[in-house]
Order: sequence, then C-alpha cells, then structure tokens
Amino acid sequence: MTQMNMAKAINLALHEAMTKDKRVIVMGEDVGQDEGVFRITEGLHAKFGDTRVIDTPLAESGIVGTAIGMALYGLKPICEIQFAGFDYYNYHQLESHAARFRNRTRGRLSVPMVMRAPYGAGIRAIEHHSESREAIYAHTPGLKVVIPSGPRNARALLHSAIQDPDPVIYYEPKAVYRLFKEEVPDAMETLPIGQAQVARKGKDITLVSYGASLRPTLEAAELLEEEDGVHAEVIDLLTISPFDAATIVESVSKTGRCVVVHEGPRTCGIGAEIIARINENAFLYLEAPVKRVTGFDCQVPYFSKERAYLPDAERVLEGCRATLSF
Amino acid sequence: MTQMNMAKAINLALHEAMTKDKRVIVMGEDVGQDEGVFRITEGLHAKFGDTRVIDTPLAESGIVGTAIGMALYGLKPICEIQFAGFDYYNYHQLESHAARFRNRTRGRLSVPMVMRAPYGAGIRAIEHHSESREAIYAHTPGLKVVIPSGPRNARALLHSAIQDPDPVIYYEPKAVYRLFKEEVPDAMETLPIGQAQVARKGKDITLVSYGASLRPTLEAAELLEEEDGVHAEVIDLLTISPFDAATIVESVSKTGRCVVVHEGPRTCGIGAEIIARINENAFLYLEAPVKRVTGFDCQVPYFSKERAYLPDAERVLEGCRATLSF
Amino acid sequence: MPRKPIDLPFKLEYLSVLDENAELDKKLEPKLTDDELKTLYRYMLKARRADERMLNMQRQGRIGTFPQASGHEAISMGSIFCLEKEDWLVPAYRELAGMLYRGWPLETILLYWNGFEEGAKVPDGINDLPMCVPVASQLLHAAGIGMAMNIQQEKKVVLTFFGDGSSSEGDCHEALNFAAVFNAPVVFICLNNQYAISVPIAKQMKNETVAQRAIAYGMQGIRVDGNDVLAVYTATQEAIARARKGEGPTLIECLTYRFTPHTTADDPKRYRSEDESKKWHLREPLLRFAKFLKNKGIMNDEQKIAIDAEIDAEIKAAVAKAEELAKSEELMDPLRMFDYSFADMPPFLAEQRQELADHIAKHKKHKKEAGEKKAPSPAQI
Amino acid sequence: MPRKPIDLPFKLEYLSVLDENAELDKKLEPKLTDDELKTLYRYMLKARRADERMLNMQRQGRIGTFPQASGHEAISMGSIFCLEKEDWLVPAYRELAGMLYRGWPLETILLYWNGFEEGAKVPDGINDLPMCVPVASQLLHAAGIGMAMNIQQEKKVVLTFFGDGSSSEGDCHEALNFAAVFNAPVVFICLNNQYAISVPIAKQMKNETVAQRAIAYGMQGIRVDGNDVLAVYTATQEAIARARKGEGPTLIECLTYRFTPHTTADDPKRYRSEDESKKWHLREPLLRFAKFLKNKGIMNDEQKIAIDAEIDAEIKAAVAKAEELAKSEELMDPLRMFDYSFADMPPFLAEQRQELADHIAKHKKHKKEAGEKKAPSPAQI
Ligand SMILES: Cc1ncc(C[n+]2csc(CCOP(=O)(O)OP(=O)(O)O)c2C)c(N)n1
Ligand SMILES: Cc1ncc(C[n+]2csc(CCOP(=O)(O)OP(=O)(O)O)c2C)c(N)n1
Ligand SMILES: [Mg+2]
Ligand SMILES: [Mg+2]
Repeated sequence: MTQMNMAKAINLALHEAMTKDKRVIVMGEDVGQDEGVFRITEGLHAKFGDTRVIDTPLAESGIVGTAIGMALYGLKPICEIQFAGFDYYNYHQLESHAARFRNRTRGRLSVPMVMRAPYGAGIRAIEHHSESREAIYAHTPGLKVVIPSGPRNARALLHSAIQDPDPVIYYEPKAVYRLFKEEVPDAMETLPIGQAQVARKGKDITLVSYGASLRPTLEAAELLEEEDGVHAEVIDLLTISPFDAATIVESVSKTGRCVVVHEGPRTCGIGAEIIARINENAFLYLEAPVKRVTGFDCQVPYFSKERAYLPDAERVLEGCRATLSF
Repeated sequence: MTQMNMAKAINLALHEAMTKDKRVIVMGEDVGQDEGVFRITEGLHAKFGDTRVIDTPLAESGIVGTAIGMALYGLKPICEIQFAGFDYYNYHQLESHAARFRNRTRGRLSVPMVMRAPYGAGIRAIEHHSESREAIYAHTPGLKVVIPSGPRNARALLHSAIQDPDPVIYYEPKAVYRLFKEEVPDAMETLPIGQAQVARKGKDITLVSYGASLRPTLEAAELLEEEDGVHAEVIDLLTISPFDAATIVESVSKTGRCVVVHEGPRTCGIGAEIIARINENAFLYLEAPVKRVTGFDCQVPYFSKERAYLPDAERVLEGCRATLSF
Repeated sequence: MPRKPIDLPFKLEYLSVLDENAELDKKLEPKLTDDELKTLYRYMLKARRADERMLNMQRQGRIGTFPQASGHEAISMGSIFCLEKEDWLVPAYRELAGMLYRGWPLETILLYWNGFEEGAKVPDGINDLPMCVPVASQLLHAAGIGMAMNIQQEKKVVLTFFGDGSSSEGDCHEALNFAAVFNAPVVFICLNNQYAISVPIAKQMKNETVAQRAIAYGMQGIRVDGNDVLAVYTATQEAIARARKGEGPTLIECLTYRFTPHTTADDPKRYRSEDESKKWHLREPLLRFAKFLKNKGIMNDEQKIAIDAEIDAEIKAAVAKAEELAKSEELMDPLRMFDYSFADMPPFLAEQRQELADHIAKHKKHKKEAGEKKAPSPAQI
Repeated sequence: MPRKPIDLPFKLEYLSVLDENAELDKKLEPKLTDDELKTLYRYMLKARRADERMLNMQRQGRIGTFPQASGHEAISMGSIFCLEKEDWLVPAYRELAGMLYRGWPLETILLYWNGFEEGAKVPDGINDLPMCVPVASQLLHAAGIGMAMNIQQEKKVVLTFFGDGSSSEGDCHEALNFAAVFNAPVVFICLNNQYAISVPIAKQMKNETVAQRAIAYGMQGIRVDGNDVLAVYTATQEAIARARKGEGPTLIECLTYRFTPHTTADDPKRYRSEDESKKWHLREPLLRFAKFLKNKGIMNDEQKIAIDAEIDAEIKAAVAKAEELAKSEELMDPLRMFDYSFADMPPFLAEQRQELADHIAKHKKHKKEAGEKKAPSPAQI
C-alpha cells in the first residue's frame, strides 16, 4: 500500500501497463520529454523511449486517427488529448471509425485503444479547458466511457480500459489530480467496466454522481446526516457508458428518492439518462421527482465565475432537501 | 397555395431568403452547378451566381469555419453539410466558436448562420449516411436545433432559422424530402423557434416526436383510435433545442401517459431529456413510465436492415399499449 | 544575406511509360514477366466487367448506389500489384481492380453495395481495411499502421488511396504530416480524376498539381499518368522500395478522369461537357494496355476472348453467390445489428436486442426486408 | 515525354533587413517616417513591459496562467502596423504588441487573463476578433472574413496568426486552401518560435520551412527574420499590397525563438538546453531595434528613458483599472454567465438562471469569488 494522489495513480497504471504489455504505446502532445502538461506521463519517456512514448505533432485527429491504425495493426495505443475541450477535433475519428470497426467488419477487426483526456472545471484555466461533455460519448454507439473519482479506482479502471478489447474514453477529472491522496495497493488491480460502486450506504435518498462531482456529493451526504438526520446512499458511477443502471435502480427502489449530480450541461446529459432509466425501471418506487444538480446549459464561464457554475455541496444539499420535502 | 414536397419547400425558402436579403449566402459541397446531391439548392446558382452560391472544397471544417468568419463579418451564411454523418468533421468549429462568440464577447460579436444537413435513415444509403445525432447539438450550449417534419413547416422554420441572430442547426429528415406534398402558402411565413405544434389532439396519451418519426407516430395514433378507441395527442417538437417543454408538460398533465418517438440512439437522446422534464414538471400527473420508442444504441445497420432499426408505427403502437396498460 | 533564395531539395516529375497510343518508352519499361503483365490485364478487365454488371444490378434495384470504378483500373491495379501479402492496403472506394487482385471475393463487394456489413468483413488472411466512406479519414489509419510497422520493426509497407477532392480535408494534411514526421512506410496514392462529385479540381485547389503538396511535408512526390498501368506500377515500385529501406512515405498523384458519373445517383451532364469526357475516353487505360499486350505478342485475340469468357463466368458465379448469401438466415437476421458493438454485449444493449426480438416475433416481420428489391435511391457517397 | 520535370512557378526567399547587430541593409530599408519607427518601438516596448508585469501578477495570483509574448514583439507589431483601421485582425495569443497598437486597452487584456469574458469583448470601433485558444481554428475565420470581403467587393485585408505547432492542425490546411481557392485577401503569419510547448519543430514537421507549405496551395510564401521588425513589416506590406490588388493570400513565416516558457505554467528546462536559449537571446528583437533607432539618431538615451517612464505609468494605470473593473458589481455577478448565450434567453435557461439566483440569494455567496486571489494553476493553453 502506498499513499498517492490521482495523478500519480494514473501514472503508475501507465508504467505498469507498459511494463506488462509491449504492445502498449503512449502518444500525444507533450507526453514525452515534457511528461505531459499535467505530468501524467512522468518517467515513461525515460523508461520506454521514443518508440513507445510518442510526442506527436499538434493535431488531435492525427493522434486519434493514427492510434486507430495502430490498434488495427495490433498495438494498444493510449492517446492523451491534452484537454477534453480539444477532443472535438478528433470526434469524427472516434465516431466514424474507433466505434465502428468491430461492427463494420463483423468482429474481424477491432480497435482496442484508450483515449485519455483531463476534463472539467475548477482549476482556474482559460476558455475551452473546463468542459465536461462525457454525454456526447455516452450517446455515441460503440464507445465506452470511464471516469474515475479517486486515486485507487483511477488506477484500477485505467488497467481495465487498457485491457478492454474495445475503444474506451477515459476522462480524468483534472480538479482531482492532486486534490487528495489515498492508499493504493501494491498489486495491480482492475475494476469491471460497467459497474458502479456504492460510495456511502444509506436508506433515505440516493445520490448518483461521478468524477469531480463525487466529493461535493459525499460532503452533502455528510451534512445531510449531521443537520437533518437523513441517510443518503451515494453511488459513484465510475463507468458512464454503459452505466450500471441496476445498482441505481436497486438503490432508488429502496430510497424512493434520487438526486443526480454532475458538472456537465444538463440538457441531454447523463442525469437525463439516469432519470429515464429510473422512470423505466423503478417508476412505482419513486416518491419525488429525480432532481438534477448539474452544470448549466450555458458555456462554462471564464474562471472568475467557474465556482458558481459547478455543483457544490450546498447546491447538492439543497437539491436533496427539495427532493425530501416533495 | 401550392402543393409541394419538402425538398421543394426548403428550396423555395432559400430562393425567398436570398432574394430578400443580399447578405444571405449559400455554401457547401456541390451546392452550385450541381444544385446539391439532393437538389435542395436547385436554381440558386443560376439565379444568384458564383459569389452567393459557393461550391466549396471538400472540407467540412473549412465550410463551417469560413461561414463563421463570414457571419462575424456581417453576412448570413447558410452552409450545407452534404450528410449529417460528416458534420462531426466540423463539430469543433460549431462547439468552440459558432456557439460561443456572443457569450465570449459579451454580445459584441455574433454568428448568425445556419448549418443545414440531411439526417436520418430510410433511403437505403451506405454507412455514415443514416445517423440521427441531433442530441449532440442539443447538449451543446449556444446552439439551436430545428427539425421540420413537413413541407410547410420546413419552409417556415428555415426562414426563422435564417432570421435568427444566433447559429441554428437545421436538420432535414431526408427520408421525408420527397415523401409527400402539402399545401404551402404563397406568402412567406415563419414559425417561432422553440415552439412545438400539436399535430393531433387527444386526451388519453401524449406522443412526442419530430422529423421523419412524426409520420409513423401519427399513423400509430390513428391505429390506436381505430383499434383501441384510444385518443392520442401527438406533439411535433419542431425545435429540438431549446424545445417546448411547456406544451409537453401541459399535454402530459392532461393525459398522464407519454411515449417519445425518435430515430436517434436512445441513451442521452432527446427522449431522455423529455422524460427528465416531465419528471421535473409533471411528476404527479404521470400514471405510467414515459416510454421511449427510439433508435437503438448500436450503429444504424447497413441498409439491408435499416427498417428494423427505425421506429415504425407498429413499434410506436406497442409502446402506447404498454404505457396504457401499465 | 537579405533577400536570399531558399533552395528546396525537391524536384517534381511527371511519369508516363505507355503513351495514349500504347507506344512504349523502352528506357522506362518495368521488368515484368508475361504472366505478370497478363495478371495486370486480367484484374483490370475483371473490375471493368464487374463494374458494368453492378451498374445493371443497381438499375434493377438489386444493389444500392455505388461509385463506379471504370477507367480507374490502372491506378489501383498498377499500385496494389506491388504489394506483398504481408503489406497492408487501406483503400478509399474506387480500388475494385486492386481489391479483387488482393483477394477480396467479388461477392463480398456485392454484399457491401447491397447493404450488408458482411461486405466490409475483411477476408481472412488479407491485411486490408475495408472501403472507407468518410473521405480522407482512412489516410490517418494508413499512417498509423505505418507507424506501428516502424514501432514493431517490421519491414512492411502500407498503400492507401484518396481522391483529388479528399485532399482538401484536414485529415489528409494530418496524415501526410504524421507519415513524414514519423518516417512511416506509407505510399499515398491520389486518384486525381479531376472532380469531386461536381466540383472540378480548379475549384478544389489553386495549386496545379497534387504532387507538389509533397513538398509541404518534406516528402517525395511524383505525378504519373493514371491511365497508364506501367507508369503507376513503376512509381509505386520505387516508392515501396524507398519505404522498405526506411526512407519514408511518398505521395503519388495519378492523373486520370472519371468518365462515369460519380455514383449511380449522379448526373455529370449537370456540371461538365460531353466533349471533355470524350477527349478522355481516348485515353482509357484498358484498351491502351490491351493494345500494348497485343503489340508485344503476349495476348492475341483468341486469348483475349478466352479471358473475357472466364471473367464473365466468374462474375456470374459471384453474383449468384452474393444473392444467395443475402437470403441466408444469418445475413437476413436484423438482430445481428447488436452483436458486434462490443466484444461483450453490455446489459442495456442485450435488453434492446430483446426488445427488438420480441417485437419481430410478435409481428413476424423485417425478416424479408434484406432480400427485397428497391428503387434506386438518390443517395451519394 | 516520359520522366519530365514539373516546373513550379514559385521561388521561396528569406528576408532580413536589420541583422543581429542592427546593421541595416540599405537597399531593403522600408520607407518609414521617424514617428512611425518610434511607434513601432513604443508598442513593442509596451508589450514587453506589460508581459513582465503580468508575469509578476501571475506569480502573485492576481491573474491566471498566460502565454508570454516577450521576444515575439517584432512579429505582431511589424505586421499589424501595416493594417488600416477597416482591415481585420484575427489573432492567436502572442500578439500583445500589435493588439495594443490596434487599440485593445491593456486592462482588457488583463481581464482576459484574469478569467473575465469582458477581456474578450472586442473594443468598439475595432475590427478584430479576440484571442483564440483552440489553435488553428481561427485561421478559418480569417479565411471566411476574407471571402466575405470579396463577396462584398470591399478592398480590405485580414491578418491572422498561428504558431509552428498549429500548422499541423487540419484547420490550418483547410484555411490556407480555402483562402487560395477563393483568392481571399488574407495574410497568414506563422509565428515560428520552433516549439509547440515542448515539441521542437523537427518533431512537428519534416519540411525545413513552414514557408514551403505555401507551394502546396499555389500561394506566395516567404520566410523572414521574425526578430527583425523591419523585415516583418516589409514582407507584410508586400503581401497586403498584393491582397488589396486582388492577388490573393500570402503565407509569411517569421522565424523566431520563444525564450520564455510556453506559459507561466511551463518549465522549458524539461525539454531544451539553456545554451540554445542563450544563443537566441542575442537575437532579441527589441534591443536590436533600439540600437538601430539610436544609430539612426531617432532616439537618444534620454528619449528612451522618457518612453520607458511613460509606458510604466500607462501599465500601472491599466493594472489599477483592470483590478477595479474586476471588483465591479457587473463583472462579479455570476448570473451574467447566462446572459449572452443567445440574443433572447429561452425559457429553460431563464429557469436555470433563476435557480442559481435563488441559490446565491440564499447563501449570499459566490459574489466574492471573482475578486479572490488564487495560487497559480498548472493549466496550459
Ligand atoms: C467527409 C466526407 N464528406 C463528404 C462526403 C460525400 N462525398 C463522397 S465522395 C465525395 C467526393 C469525393 O471526391 P474525390 O476525393 O475527388 O474522390 P472521387 O469520388 O472523385 O474518386 C463526397 C463529397 C464523404 N463521403 N465524406
Ligand atoms: C486544438 C488545440 N490543441 C491543443 C491545445 C493546447 N495547446 C495550447 S498552445 C499549444 C502549443 C502551440 O504551439 P505553437 O502553435 O507553436 O504556438 P506557440 O505557443 O509556440 O506560439 C498547445 C498544444 C490548444 N490550445 N488547441
Ligand atoms: Mg475525384
Ligand atoms: Mg511555437
């Protein structure tokens, strides 16, 4: 067991995966000698060299498109897109090819690759560096989307993503990179993609969240218990697509109330889909409308106001109270 | 009044808009001398010439990116993306710029442009020519999304889109282009963006749809009345973003039951958002879960099986019956 | 020091070996055996006949819209013929001749244009990607495959294709640049037929040749007569030899003309003159090459007729096979749309699959859809 | 006819007017009045001082991460100085000197880097776009503006900027190609500082110059000494003159070196040697130009000190103004995040605005956030 932060845990997983499997390649802008603008690829270039840790030209479609070619050839590329706000440049390659080769060729070819990108607001960055648009990938058939919430699950999920035979979008909540440390076991571990975790047990209301929003959600759950004596169950989705509806439905069937928390825009976001699934599978158990505490449907404001945009514990708490008093 | 199909009606709107406003420019691949692969730009090049009807190089980001420049300069570009399946190539320009200039510059600059694209399945086209991914645009702050369902509203909505001071995605259900004719008034008309229409009045169940899915939805409503004596109200969204939640909520508050029909993928689709809004605003009126009859979360199959993918009257009918008997 | 010229270490050339009258430039004649020459001819002819047959089938509603390859046979065949089995081919969609040579059964191609994913299922033992619809996007896959070959230290090459119009896409730029920077063993073949659907090359680019784009990437580039299979062959051989020696990518522009419509849905009369087309008909690649083979004494009229007959029989058999396959339980089953989304089907997709299965069982429908004939649609690719 | 060379109607040149020792090539001296020369100097200096001041402010947490422009003043100033008021500027993010000259108040720039949209609000009366973060995407806007000028038959020009790294983006290719095809009056300035964050130009492209990319588009191209304001000025004047005459776009590569970090969050020691940097420090643009002005008798030491003092006062005032604005009710109000999404606010957004308004009213919070100081963040642009 070692205490480490999420940045270090992701870095550890990369080291482990590259050591274990020669086919694993890391590529992206500044991932080599510079070790990534967030230093997530620290030590890789020194250890594995130019051939397997590739500084690419500044071209996101180029990065993802050539990674697709490498994956088709039998390698396992992990590409870093420097910020999620620039992965729109390569979305067509993911949508049109990474997500389709298996289906297109009836299983003859596949694209086992990972696209990593730091996403989300909260670090006082400039425009285009704070978006949280995982719902676009969740809406895209053929892609899996994983978002860790802490060091330990970040490392385990990255291993699962790398081992997955299909393309996985691995979004890293950059506000969490160095936010806290956690025990990470010495032995390599994985976590099944598609499985949520109950981060806190409770019986009165279900809170669903993921990524950077998990912490304010957990804080709100604490406050709720302290101040209102209400026991909130908190579910950490971990996989956004395909997400673990069963765990949510089971919890909501017990609590009858639910609040979904995420920082991405509300309309057609993950919250909407969770509501739809609860509606479809736990309709008769619901005692109040499912509440969405989310980012708003405007642009993430420039950083002087980003905290007002982000769901925080107080907004979650209010959402819970509104749901409880419905 | 003239009888015309949707292709003709859109063409008419383009002629009218270009005649009325010199700043209106049409651009895209093959829109000039060839008059568009679906002939939607028929007669424009002959009438308005090279300067205002522009055959561009084959580059979608180029088309949308230069259109943004033109709009910033004061023109009103209407760009055609040959098929919606290729607008992922230009999504970053829409997301990062068209949708943002007004906000970014606190209203000093704006991007009054329209991106037209034929979308959806049902015409036996090859891969990438059958997608229906309007939800991506609905999820993107700063964009409006309009989808007509018939000749008359197609023309009126295109005028509204062109006159709109902000960027509008105008998705054309290509399966409807030449499917039927309708009376279109001689005088130019508009329809307010953001307003749905009740396409059929009813009291027992609310069906919400748009675009090419509207017709099977209406058919199902007829069958429901004939076979089950149930009166379905059918709402034609027309604007997908920002959509008219009020009209849906009002109807569902009356009927207590709802089925949403669209051909786009289900997860995080428009149906999910509609369910979320009903959950938020008509929770106590709901007597059954809202049902989604939609495209599936796999790739649209190659055309030998596309009809099985598409929601048809029978699937809608079944969805209604499941909802009614809940 | 002030205004000093910058020397570019490049010269661009135009290469042609057989002229329009099938006169050979002896100095440039590639070393090919009679059998090899006949093989070149055979696949070019087979592609031509298949294309013609498919046009009929399309008119009869037996397959969907497709892009004709007639007139472009010298390009795909002259280049793809240079590949070894372990090399990779990343096609666009007009490389029928070369794909047939590579081992793609014609029935597979027919399934593709008749709306079956099975038509994109790469045959076992072949290192190719299937045809690609979003133009230029495949060039990045080719660059990536080439990069992977370097990473794995395997001395293979990749051959990839794109059109003059496709050269305008950002992905084309990124692919050429990545290939150059990483010294990837990729040969980029630009099939310059001077039109992108209706858009003539003069509206597509201001530069006079596509080949000069190579200079922008510090890459070798050449323009060849794309209707001359020997010129295409020669340029490709040279490029592949360089690539195998670790000297990186090459851009080969093959100048040709699309004397068919863009696809079966297109009407070229809308945007170009018959005269222009006629002029190019004279430069048609197959007749020219046949004449050369005859002049050279490799193929007499009898042999020519025999090849024709063989090919007709092969095509007939392929059509029958494709139409039989299309009616098979397996290919007609709509539920299979779910089966290849992921290696393992996630629960939510399994539920959707069941939903459709129940619906079909209830209505006993959709089963027949796959086999139905339909009127041609107005869709382009 | 076979292997015949293709002649390219292009010659590439390298241009330098003032050498490293401020020696002038008399033949090439541009016609500029003393006042104009002093103006060039003044804005270059102001940008330098502002940059230095901003670095301090960033270290103190008074603004966020920003990309330094020191050392690149000759490029933006030499080129932007050539614009008329009604021309358009489409910047990237290192054009501080030219933007100040164009009329962007320094306090606006400061607001931008302190996280206020008001910093991107183009000042009234100026035909510019604000700085652009997603690299190369702005080049298409420039091309589109140029196309619009042609459509409207207005004889204006657009000047736009991008980096060596940004040249790898597909959008850069599409923009150069559109501008060439539509003969748009656009001057593309590549600020080649030889690094894209940590990636040296040798890993970015295999071609030796960015200028040769012009050949790929049938466009005029030139490489100039980017630390020589007179060379940049001369090349831009020529390009603008051609553009105004309807002769289309030009690509100007300005060779320079980023002797600062990429942004305040970057550490160049990780990827390049001090020696390399030092060598380039000797070619620094401002000292060279000051020496030239002194040699020419246009600016003596006293005058130089006076300008320095004026500029310091201007910067002090701008900082005060920016910090005052940042504390204003208007700029601090988070509810304004909703107000410019659309010309008219749709109901669902109005509801969300109300939701936030209620929340803030209840908790009396967020109001202060805007003014708070923060530790520097590790974000790059
Ligand atoms: C990204 C993308 N945009 C648009 C299309 C529609 N389309 C198909 S082929 C074609 C023209 C291609 O021209 P060119 O590259 O010259 O190839 P050719 O068909 O002439 O061989 C177009 C616009 C497409 N398939 N992909
Ligand atoms: C599309 C996009 N991808 C990545 C980034 C992150 N990024 C910001 S600046 C930069 C390097 C730019 O290098 P260059 O074009 O040479 O300009 P310079 O900063 O050297 O002036 C990168 C990778 C971005 N802003 N936009
Ligand atoms: Mg072509
Ligand atoms: Mg640079």
